[in-house]
Amino acid sequence: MGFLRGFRHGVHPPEHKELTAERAIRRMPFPDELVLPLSQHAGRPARPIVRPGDRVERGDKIAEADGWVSSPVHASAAGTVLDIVPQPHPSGAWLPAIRIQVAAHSAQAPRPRLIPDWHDLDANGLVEAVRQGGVVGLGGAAFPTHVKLKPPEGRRVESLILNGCECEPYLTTDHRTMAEYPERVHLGLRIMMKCLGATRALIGVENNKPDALAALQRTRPDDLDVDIVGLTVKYPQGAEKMLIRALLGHEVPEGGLPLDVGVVVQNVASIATIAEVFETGLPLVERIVTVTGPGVRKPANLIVPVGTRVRALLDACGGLTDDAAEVVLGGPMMGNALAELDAPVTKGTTGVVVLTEADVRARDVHPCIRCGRCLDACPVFLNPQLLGSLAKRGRLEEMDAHHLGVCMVCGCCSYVCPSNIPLSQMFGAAKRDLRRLAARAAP
Amino acid sequence: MSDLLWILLSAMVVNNFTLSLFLGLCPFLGVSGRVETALRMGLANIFVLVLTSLCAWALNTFVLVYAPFLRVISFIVVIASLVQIVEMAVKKFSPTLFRQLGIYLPLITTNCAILGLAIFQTNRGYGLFQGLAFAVGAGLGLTLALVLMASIRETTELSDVPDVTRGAGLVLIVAGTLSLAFMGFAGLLSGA
Amino acid sequence: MTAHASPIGPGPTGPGPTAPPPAPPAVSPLRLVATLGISGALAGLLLVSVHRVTEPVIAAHKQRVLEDAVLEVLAGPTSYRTLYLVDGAFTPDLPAGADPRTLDTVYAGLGDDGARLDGFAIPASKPGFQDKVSLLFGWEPKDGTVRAIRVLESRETPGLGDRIEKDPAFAAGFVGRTTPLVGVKAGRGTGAPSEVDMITGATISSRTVIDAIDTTLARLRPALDAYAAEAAR
Amino acid sequence: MSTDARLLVTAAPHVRSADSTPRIMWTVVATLVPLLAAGAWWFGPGALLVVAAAVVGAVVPEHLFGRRGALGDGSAAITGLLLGLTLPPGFPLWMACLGGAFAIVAGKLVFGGLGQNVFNPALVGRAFLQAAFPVAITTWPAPAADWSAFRGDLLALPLTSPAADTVTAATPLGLMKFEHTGTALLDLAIGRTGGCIGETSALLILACGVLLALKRYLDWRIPAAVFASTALLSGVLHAVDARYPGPLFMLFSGGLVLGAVYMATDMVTSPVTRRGAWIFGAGIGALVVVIRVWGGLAEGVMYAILLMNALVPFINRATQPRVFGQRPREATS
Amino acid sequence: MKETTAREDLLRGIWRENPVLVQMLGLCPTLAVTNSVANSLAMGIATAFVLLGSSVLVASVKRLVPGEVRISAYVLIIATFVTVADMALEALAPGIHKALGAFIALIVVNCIILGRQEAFASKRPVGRAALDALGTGAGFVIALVLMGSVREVLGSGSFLGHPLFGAHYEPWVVMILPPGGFLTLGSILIALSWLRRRRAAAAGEARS
Repeated sequence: MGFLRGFRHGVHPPEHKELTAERAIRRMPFPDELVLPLSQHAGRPARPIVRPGDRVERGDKIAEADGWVSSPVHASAAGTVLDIVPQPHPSGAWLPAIRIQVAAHSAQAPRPRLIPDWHDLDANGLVEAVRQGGVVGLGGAAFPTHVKLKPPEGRRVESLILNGCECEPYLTTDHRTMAEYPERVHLGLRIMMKCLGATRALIGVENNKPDALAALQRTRPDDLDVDIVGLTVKYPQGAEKMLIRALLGHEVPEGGLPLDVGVVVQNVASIATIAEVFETGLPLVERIVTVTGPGVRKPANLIVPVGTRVRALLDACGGLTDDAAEVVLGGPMMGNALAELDAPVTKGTTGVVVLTEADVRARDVHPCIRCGRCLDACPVFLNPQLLGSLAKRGRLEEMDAHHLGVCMVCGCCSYVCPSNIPLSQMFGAAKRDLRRLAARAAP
Repeated sequence: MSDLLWILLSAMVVNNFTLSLFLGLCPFLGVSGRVETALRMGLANIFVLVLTSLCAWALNTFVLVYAPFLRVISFIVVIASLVQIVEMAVKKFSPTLFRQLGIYLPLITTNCAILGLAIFQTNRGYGLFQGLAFAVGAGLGLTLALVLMASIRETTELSDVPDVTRGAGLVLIVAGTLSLAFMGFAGLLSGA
Repeated sequence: MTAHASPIGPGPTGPGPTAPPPAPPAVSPLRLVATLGISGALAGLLLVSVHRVTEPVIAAHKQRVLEDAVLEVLAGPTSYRTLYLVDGAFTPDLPAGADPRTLDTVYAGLGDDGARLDGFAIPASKPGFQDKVSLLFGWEPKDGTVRAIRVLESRETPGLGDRIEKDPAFAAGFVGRTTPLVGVKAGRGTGAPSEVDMITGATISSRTVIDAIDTTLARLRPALDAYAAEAAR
Repeated sequence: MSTDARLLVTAAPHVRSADSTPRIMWTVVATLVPLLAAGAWWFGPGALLVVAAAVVGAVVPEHLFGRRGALGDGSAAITGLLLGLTLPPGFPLWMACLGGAFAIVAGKLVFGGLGQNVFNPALVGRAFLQAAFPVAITTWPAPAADWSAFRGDLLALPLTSPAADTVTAATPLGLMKFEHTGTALLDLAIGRTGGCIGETSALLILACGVLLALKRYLDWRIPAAVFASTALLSGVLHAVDARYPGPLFMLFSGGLVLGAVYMATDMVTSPVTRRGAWIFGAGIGALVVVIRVWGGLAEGVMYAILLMNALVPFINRATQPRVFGQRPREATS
Repeated sequence: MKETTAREDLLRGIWRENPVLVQMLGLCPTLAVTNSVANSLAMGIATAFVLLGSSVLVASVKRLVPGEVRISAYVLIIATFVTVADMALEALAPGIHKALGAFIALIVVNCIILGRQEAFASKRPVGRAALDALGTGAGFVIALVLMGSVREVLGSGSFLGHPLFGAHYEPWVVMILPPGGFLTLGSILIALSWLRRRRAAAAGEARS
């Protein structure tokens, strides 16, 4: 591979991917009950279009997108709608969700194509199909994919970047997807390039997944301009801005979008899902989830119906060990700790990482000793040391002036801090407060 | 030449006006909360110090030889009028500069560094150029002390300073430490 | 100090309100000038009177201090004459209009007869460790030896450098030494007549005194020698 | 697991690097042990007593007035040790103890303890002692006949002067400055010279420093910048006028190595930015040369570091990193 | 203006509103000349003299001075008294005059004096102005002597020149150097702040 591309700063947490990296993806049995939150994506929650008692088939739309930046929700198994009430949500809150009693012994039979064949569609038709398929970014943020596929008038997309970094420790969903379904990745790429009119695509894969790289290379179509690039192993390589910097050398301007440098970034899992949606004609009703960590008995990469409760998922993996202490949805760097195992897997759930007491033992917080490690770690070159002391005194405006807006809350600063100061947590809170202030100030 | 250099360095670091002679303490302890402010305050001081040095030299040479007992009175009167004139002149010719320095000029009138400069210059019998070197050195020394203190205070504002020491107590201890550190310059240019 | 209360203080000063007293409406400029003029005149009057009373005392004191120092370093003579360096030669007469402070000044010791030259007392100064060190030294023109020294002003380190002023042993080390002087570490000298023992740990201060004497002599020596030769004739 | 009550809910990130502040501090303490041993080897066991006195002086007020459990982070111990290592071997114990106490109280506690201070506490203590007891701290007792004998007037009663008749031996810098005599480079490198307890064995200090730098417990840029600027400046001066000491002598004499490796790199009082670290180190080197060459003191490392400490807030301000995606035009603001 | 009793006018400046320790005014002489008790005392008395003289004079002539030139007139009056003090001290105690040096002349810009004229003497009867000046002057002397005592005792091992600890005492030279001034005043202020807090805490406990 020669010289490896990468970005500056960042951290190297222990990867722990060996737990599941070699385990092939298998399908999980349908659970008895599904919990489908109306808000599984960035943007406005979906509007339910079913009532308690309604019979639904697998793939039926049960909630309609509410506006452009929103996404519909589909039933991920045949069954009966129980109710639409607040349920535990991965975010920690209780949010309205459609509960479905899965029909016992149902064949979950394949149904007539719900999504049209992609060959017959033009760019607009493709975008609409993706929208109807309820496809959102599967890398974690769950941003509705169709929005990304339709750049504003006059903006040209030169390069499509495929994010196959999966820089979070433990997680291997993207890895397995690329290794097992490389053709799907390339098909998704083709569809997406057609949507965007992009002439070039790059796939960035961290170098710790040689089998994924090899599989992608092997199946690369000759008629597409696709670069498959091995990258240094570093967190947070998978952040859009970092990936663009690593692959193209461009910096996305402060406060700007990848589009500002002519780039759209899409997650590997999302692109494979797009391909799958068009292949099967079924909307997004299931996704691949890595269940891993020292606190789970049988780590696995599973195809999971969206809406499966985490408890059921964990049971499918042999349950928790006795010293399990914390269940994290997503990767350990940016994921959310679950308060209740009844929360469901949503479209944005990349993995379930169960950590043990030894991993999460509370550590003493010491005063900041200005060691500067957070500055060396911050991938967007902020001064977390200064921001942290400003945050401690609630000086929000000054934090804003020191570019808090650029912070991605990636957790690098907290990770390296020898005094265990919860820097990224403080920044996340400050960003929320600033947004609230700005919203209040706006007319 | 080496004499002038010594006078300048002496007033600036060896016997720093603020840290060793305690002149100009008010802005040092009070106004110096922001680095930009401190810098402008220092520049305004250098300007007035140089003018004062010129005036003091003129007074000493042409007037006070005959009436030494009027020294303090004439100095203070001259300094007060000088600041007034400078203020008016700056306001007229450079409104930009006035906006930046203007508010500091009245503060300078009663800054003991200015009168101190005139009196020290007289006591030491400095001539015109020696006086100018002295004034520039003193002004640079003041500016240095102000800026250092301001930047340190910007930092301590973000520190967990105990209530008991917060404020004047801490500032004085910092000043004492700075003064200790400046002792390192003792004997500068004297050993050669 | 400024009249503006420093912001670090605990609060506004004094018990009184800060508003100025109600100004009388429209005071004529004439009255302003007159007020200031009159008070200025009164102040001047007061100062002149006090000056007249204190001036002789102060002058006498200064004179006494100088005389003490001069006679001490001359080590012998009981009277002296002030000489000014004018156009490269020492003269007792101050040229008209000249400021004595700007001229090099030395004091010539006068022998018992009140006329014979008996050594010089020469002021010297040099930047020391903290600030300028000023001193007076007595000098014998015949053989170029130091008669005695006295440090008049110094701000050297207490307990260390200030021993140049406070330690009689240091000053004693100069007596009878041949100029130009050479500073040596205490006890490490070779016994040469120009060696002066420096104070351990205060090398800079000691050397300042020695250098002040050497450089002053180097500058004034021709004129001093000429004056001495003149006086001997 | 039947109930979720056992579930922990913490904020991301859920994994943390293994390093902790106490671990950093105690590692630094551990690397100081060889220096102590070297000090005892060259100057006799009395040297250890001096260091111990400084440590006691530093630790007691930290315990009394500091945060709860502040002793556990090891920083007070470091302050005491470093102060002790910069004192002359025969320094009266009561003075060392007073210096340690002043270092912690005025150098650290008044600012609010660990991480809040502006000046390196050990050097604040050292500067105080230098100003308070200028004679005692520049008295370098000559080696005693017996290795184990105490040098100088170690045991002078509190508040009293050390005996005046101590036989003294000069330091290489003193010899150079005041008598223009050099010292063999080998002696300087291994520490067979007069000087403070911990600063004479340059090679040993460097070895410890490399160890710490490899563990990333100190920022190698700072000592590198100190050495580079000292060598460069003194090299130029030496080339212009050979009376000025050469760069190697400058580097290995006095407290430069100890100061550059252990004092200047104090994380709390050095810049947080990389560019700042270079500037900071270069400034120290320049000031050291200025003070040693043109100043009245033989040694200037302590003052150079303290002066640059005072500039650190300013340096940090001036070297804020350019934020990702920030246009260069805005970077100046 | 809130009416105050004569007693209050006299006592206020001594401790409760001490010009140096509470109001943080006149720091330049407080730090510069307090390296011995004798110097502190002389400086304090000279300042108090100027303060008293100016206050009495300002209070007497306040009706004659128009507001526009009020400050200039005060400064003139103060400068006159300072010059008188300067000359008197030089004639009476040349040693101390030499030690205080330029700082005698700098009494002119001591903001305590101008401050009292502005805040008090220019509005009150002569008697009250005198009391206020006496109190404030005494407060200034107390602060200076406090500083001078700490610095002389530690820095020279003596009080008013009398050795306290015998010949073997090792003086803390730093205390009579400039850093010692800052450190001493800083320590005194911290100690006072600590005392105030403790008293406030005690009072709070007593109430509850």
